Amino acid sequence: MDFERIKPHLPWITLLALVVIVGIADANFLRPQNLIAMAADIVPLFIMALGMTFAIYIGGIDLSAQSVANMTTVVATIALPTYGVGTALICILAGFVLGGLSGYVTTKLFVPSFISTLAIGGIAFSTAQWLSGQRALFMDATLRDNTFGWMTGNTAGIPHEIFIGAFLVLATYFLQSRTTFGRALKAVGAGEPAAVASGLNVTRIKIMAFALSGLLAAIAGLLFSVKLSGGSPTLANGFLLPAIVAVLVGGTPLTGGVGGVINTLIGTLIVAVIRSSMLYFEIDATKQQMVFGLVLIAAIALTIDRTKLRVVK
Amino acid sequence: MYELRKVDKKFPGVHALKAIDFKIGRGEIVGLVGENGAGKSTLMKVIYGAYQPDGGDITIDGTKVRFQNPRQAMDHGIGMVFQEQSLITNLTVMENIFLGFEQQFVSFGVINWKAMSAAAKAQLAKVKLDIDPATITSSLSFAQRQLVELAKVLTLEERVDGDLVILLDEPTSVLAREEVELLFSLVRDLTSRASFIFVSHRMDEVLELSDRIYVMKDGEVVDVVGHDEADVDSIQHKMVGRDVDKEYYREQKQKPYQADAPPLVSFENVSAGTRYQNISFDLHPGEVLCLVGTEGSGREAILRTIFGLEAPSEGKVSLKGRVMSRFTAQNAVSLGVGYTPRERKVEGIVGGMNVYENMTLSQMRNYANRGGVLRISAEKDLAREWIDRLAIKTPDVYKDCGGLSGGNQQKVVLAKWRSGGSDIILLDHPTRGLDIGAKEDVYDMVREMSDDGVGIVLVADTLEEAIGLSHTIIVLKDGIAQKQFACEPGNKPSLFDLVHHMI
Amino acid sequence: MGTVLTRELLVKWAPLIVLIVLILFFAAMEPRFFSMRNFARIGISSAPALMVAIGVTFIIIMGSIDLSMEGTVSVCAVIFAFAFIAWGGTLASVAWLALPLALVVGGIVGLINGLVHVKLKIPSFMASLAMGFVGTGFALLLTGGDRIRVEDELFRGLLTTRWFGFPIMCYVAVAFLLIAWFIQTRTTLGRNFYAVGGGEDLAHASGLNVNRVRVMGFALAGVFYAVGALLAVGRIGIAETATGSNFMFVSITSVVVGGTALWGGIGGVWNTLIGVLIVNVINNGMVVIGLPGYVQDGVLGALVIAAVVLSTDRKSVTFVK
Amino acid sequence: MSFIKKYIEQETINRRNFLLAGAYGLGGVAATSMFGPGMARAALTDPAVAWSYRNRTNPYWNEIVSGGEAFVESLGKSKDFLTHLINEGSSEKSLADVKAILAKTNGNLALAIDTNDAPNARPVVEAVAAAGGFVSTLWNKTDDLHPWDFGDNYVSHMSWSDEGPAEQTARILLEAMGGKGGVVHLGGIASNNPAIERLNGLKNALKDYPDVELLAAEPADWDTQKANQVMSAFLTRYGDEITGVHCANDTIAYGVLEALRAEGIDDMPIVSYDGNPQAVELVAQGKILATVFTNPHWGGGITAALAYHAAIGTFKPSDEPHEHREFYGPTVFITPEDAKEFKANFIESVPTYDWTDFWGPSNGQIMYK
Repeated sequence: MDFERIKPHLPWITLLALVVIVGIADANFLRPQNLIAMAADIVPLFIMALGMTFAIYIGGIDLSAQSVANMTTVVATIALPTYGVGTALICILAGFVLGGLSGYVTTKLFVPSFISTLAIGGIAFSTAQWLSGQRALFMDATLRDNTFGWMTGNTAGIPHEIFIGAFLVLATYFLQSRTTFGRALKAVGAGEPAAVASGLNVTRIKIMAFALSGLLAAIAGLLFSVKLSGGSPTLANGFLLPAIVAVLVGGTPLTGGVGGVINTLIGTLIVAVIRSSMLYFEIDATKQQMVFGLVLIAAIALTIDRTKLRVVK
Repeated sequence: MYELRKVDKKFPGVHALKAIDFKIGRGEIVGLVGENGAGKSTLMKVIYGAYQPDGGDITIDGTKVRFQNPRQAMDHGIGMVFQEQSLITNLTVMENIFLGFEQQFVSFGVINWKAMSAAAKAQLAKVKLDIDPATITSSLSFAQRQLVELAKVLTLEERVDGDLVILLDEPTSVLAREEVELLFSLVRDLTSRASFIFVSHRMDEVLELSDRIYVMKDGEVVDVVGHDEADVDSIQHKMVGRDVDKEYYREQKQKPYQADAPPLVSFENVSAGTRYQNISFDLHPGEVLCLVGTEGSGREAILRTIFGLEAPSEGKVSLKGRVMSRFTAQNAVSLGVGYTPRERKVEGIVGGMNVYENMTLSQMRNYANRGGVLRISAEKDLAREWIDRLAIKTPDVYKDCGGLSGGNQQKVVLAKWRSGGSDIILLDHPTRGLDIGAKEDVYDMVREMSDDGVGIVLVADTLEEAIGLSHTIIVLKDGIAQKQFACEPGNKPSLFDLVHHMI
Repeated sequence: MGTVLTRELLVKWAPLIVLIVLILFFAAMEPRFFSMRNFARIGISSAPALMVAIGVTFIIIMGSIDLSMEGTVSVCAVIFAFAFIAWGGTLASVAWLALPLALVVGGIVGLINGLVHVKLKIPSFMASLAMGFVGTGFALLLTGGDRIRVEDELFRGLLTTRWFGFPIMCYVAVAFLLIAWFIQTRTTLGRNFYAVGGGEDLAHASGLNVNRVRVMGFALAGVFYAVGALLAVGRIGIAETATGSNFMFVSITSVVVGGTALWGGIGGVWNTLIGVLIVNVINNGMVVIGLPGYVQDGVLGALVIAAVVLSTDRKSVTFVK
Repeated sequence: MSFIKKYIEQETINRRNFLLAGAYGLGGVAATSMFGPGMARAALTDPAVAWSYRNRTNPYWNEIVSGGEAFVESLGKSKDFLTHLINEGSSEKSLADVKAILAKTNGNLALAIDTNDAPNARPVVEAVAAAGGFVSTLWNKTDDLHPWDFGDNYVSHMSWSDEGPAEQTARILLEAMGGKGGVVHLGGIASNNPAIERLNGLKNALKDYPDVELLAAEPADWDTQKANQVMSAFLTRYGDEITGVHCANDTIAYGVLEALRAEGIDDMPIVSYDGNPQAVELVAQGKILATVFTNPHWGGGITAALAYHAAIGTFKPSDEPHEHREFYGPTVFITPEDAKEFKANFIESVPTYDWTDFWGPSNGQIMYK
């Protein structure tokens, strides 16, 4: 068997192998309801990872995603009584603007995205604290159900989060593979100078990529806020590193132009499986983090396609 | 003294070197020529230790050797001066010279900068370069850097007992003519200490410098010619395996341009800081306008201004009668400007994207509906059409352009602009690094575009190329236009005419 | 030529100018900011951060990145504390050997980090991120979540004994800064970091063993993380799994604010000193002038962007990722 | 007055009843399995027991978990029987872990949990109830979420009203300051409920001390290092104006003490909260004037015990009054006078608790404002 030919398929082979391994350890894991529930629960994280994919796809990173999501949970909770469904629009817009701001600072002011997004994240976090009055807020349950109940409901045993996640992955996949914007993103990621020399508006494309990342982070925050029926400036804490890990494990390396949203889907599922495998293998509490790190190294070592990395930095 | 016997190298699907015999004597300068893909670079990599041969022997003075990496080759006196600028620009000159061999200046873990500086000075003296070894490399000119690279390789002299073999890979590509002369005289002087293997696409230079010339084709050495019996035509014939058109630059196909038509590009007293001053010209449909000058004479800056990458500080630039106020590449592209950059792999094509994606990159709007959704089948049709038209060698439209040969990459870039309807084409060293066959294809395309009424601004690889191809030549020196030549077929200026104004 | 030089000079000294402006600004807002005792406080909070930031500076000069410092610092702190207490619990006994032990541990963790990155060919961002999890996890495994108190008066002298108004830990930090400077300018390894950052493939072609330089770089960074861990323990008197937390983003921000470019080859340890001081002056100054807690993250973010913008030579950068 | 004494007495009495209560517990199980069809429907046999909490790096949570482990050991099982779900401060992971363990155990689960952020409590409880498991929560939940709205499956919620105790420690502090001067407060993560309540406690106490000025209140995120830096900056800003420090918890107090130590200040009145062993030691040495012991060991154990016993049917939650479903945990003041005694009784030897005395040490029903 030609190893070169398998390489592009390694991410999902890894995923499948993990599922099988955990399934052998405990058949309960393989029950459809369990797998569906697991998939539904990972959706907010997945949406943030989707956004992160765009930032990483052009060779940057978005460290503001978590703070943007945090802010969105607060905004959503505050705006819900006044604006109803319009809340969603406000949240998405807020995310889009903050992401765009990161993009602007990165491309126009030449601040590396690692720093610019971290800084913009600080601004988002301050905004969240200010808006929330520095306390956890909660949504009125009936109001939430009337307005956003469709987000968290069930149809034929399938939680609606899965539909939302599926819709977004299809939409972003379409955007990535079938639109001029997606093509331009790939060009910018794989060869920015050539994209400039082809007359593409590279600055705008990069700003849009960050804006999209912010927008999806805001959707993640909104969904999470609805799911938890409340908001707080720290509610989405703990999203950031798993989201980055999900993108990377899926096979979108930080060098840009390689990978994409489908990779992130697989990567997120790998993260979800690794996480729940801790339970199924009954890993001791004090060992979990170390095991997670080790499995992560193994998974990344397996999934990244090194042929497309010129220099391993 | 250095010899390859029946050296073989295979890659998956390619037999890159077929039983190569190669020999170089003490103090000899050996030329190595061949089309791209003939196996020159593989052979060089075998020689300097980057590749290990699959079969055959390498001997030095009759002793068999085997190099695992370039470092081991260096220890045997084999050094490489690279084609691309291979100095690390954020380091000082002396650090570059002794990179990887600093240990000689280290005592108790501390680098003795004074000693290194003195040693670097001695190396620089060998190449007659008088600069402070503590200079940061980025502040040197290209020619100076080339000499520093040579000086760096010459450190082998002190390090290695025995003879040196130095590979020069396209050392002249960034040099102006007088710098080339300097380099050549230096190399001739140095034959007392080292043998040289000289690789270049510039046939005249190879003929001028080499004692013997190895001609390669399809992974084989097809001939070895001595200096005296060598002539360009026969060598080219052997390289290509067919007759090279006597009318190399397609002069016979040159037709007058439409001088009465409104100009496509018009410069009126345009200046851009210190890069160029007070430049005026008109580019007409069908005209090939060549900017001639040394590196840094302002040629590239003018191209960049037309393409919108650099705003001028003074003067009026018009494209198709429209006076430009905002200088962006998007603007230029939408007005029909196409740019074929010198750095083909970096700026020309996007490695990692396939043929049709590259071809439509500048004109995605034409292959998408108003919502920005691409019509991919139409893109593929376009790509197939142009693959046929320009005879691009690619298995299919899905091939990653990064994996195409240089000539085919160039064709993809040209197809990108031509298919998008660009009628102002900027060609920056369009034949750089291409083999003869691919060069001729490019020349044909230039004529074809010219016939179609496309205006072309050319910065040529060689002066011959500039003379052969152009209708008009503007000679630049230090950012100022020195003289303009009209070049009707049969009445072209001579090399001397141009050089006279360049320097 | 004159104008070009001024601009280059300005960019080169921009971080220092930013630092001075910040100090003057905070001093104008609250005169008490400008006092010896407060500078000592800033020094105390900067010292461990400086050590960690210097470690990662070497990595960033190579054009790589290291996100493992939180784990490494925790592991070093915890192992140091265990050894220190087990061997006698005071510097006056053989327990002082725990100090070099911690440095060795840091070096080993860094070495493993580098080997994972180089041998498995995993980009440093991912390799070191995962190694950070492993490090923190390992520290947790060792402590089981407990805190270890290091009460030795002699060791705590790092904090409590002062010379000329500054506690010893500041002098220790300066000493290691000088060592780092020495490594950067006077040793082969230090110079090779710049070579790798300036052009890895070129350096490789020149016969430089790039992989070895990388691995050594990560090991060296690990040693400096260990020094940072020791100072952090000295400051609080506690070693725990959380000793390393919050070092990651702060240290990398400091390095960049100081003017070391994330794409490698430019900058150095003095830049990092300035960067660390800028970040700590901002953090201290915001509290001192009484800025409400909830706006501090945002203000820090805005100031960091401003500082990086000022110290970036935009003419030499074509694009930034 | 000694809070400790009272508390210990209470505990000792309870321990005397231990055997009796244990027998009742066993009898209860037997009774349900044999006779009680109504209860048997809700009851589980040998459910898994899990504790979901923030992290292992904080002494407070270690205490909580040690209680959980003590509880499972009291069932005659090994410590490993308790499953640890660690959320690392992520509500998302917290919820995902709960879902995963529900799937693994088919809902045969007794869960004790702090949901990390208040809004996360609702989805957790809903998930557990839907799977037929039993859950008891600690600390975080929103005010509109009540155990009695979920029948038996949401067994109980325990929290602490920190405002009162924090006010009391504040009074101790303000007295020590002589009723004048300036006080600074270093708080927890600003949006955390306990952080808000503990600051409110200080503010309430200050009303009676008009001569004391609250100079500043900054969040220190429950973090020693951050507290250290914030305190340093306070010292610059206020210098000698600071005559007392009110800390939101012990880990913050450690950072404050070290910041003061760096300045050579060792007589600053400080109060804190949580009653960690190290803090108790510091109280005994007089370096901290008072801290509040919330007995996390007992809290961790009893929360698990409530979920477990409801699950196996020892008691039927819906038959219990509201004050047994939502109640305040115990708070014990530790001052230098009784620190030694406290240490001997609670730290050097962890008391053996009766894990079926669910509500004995509790502090009344939770009141909402």
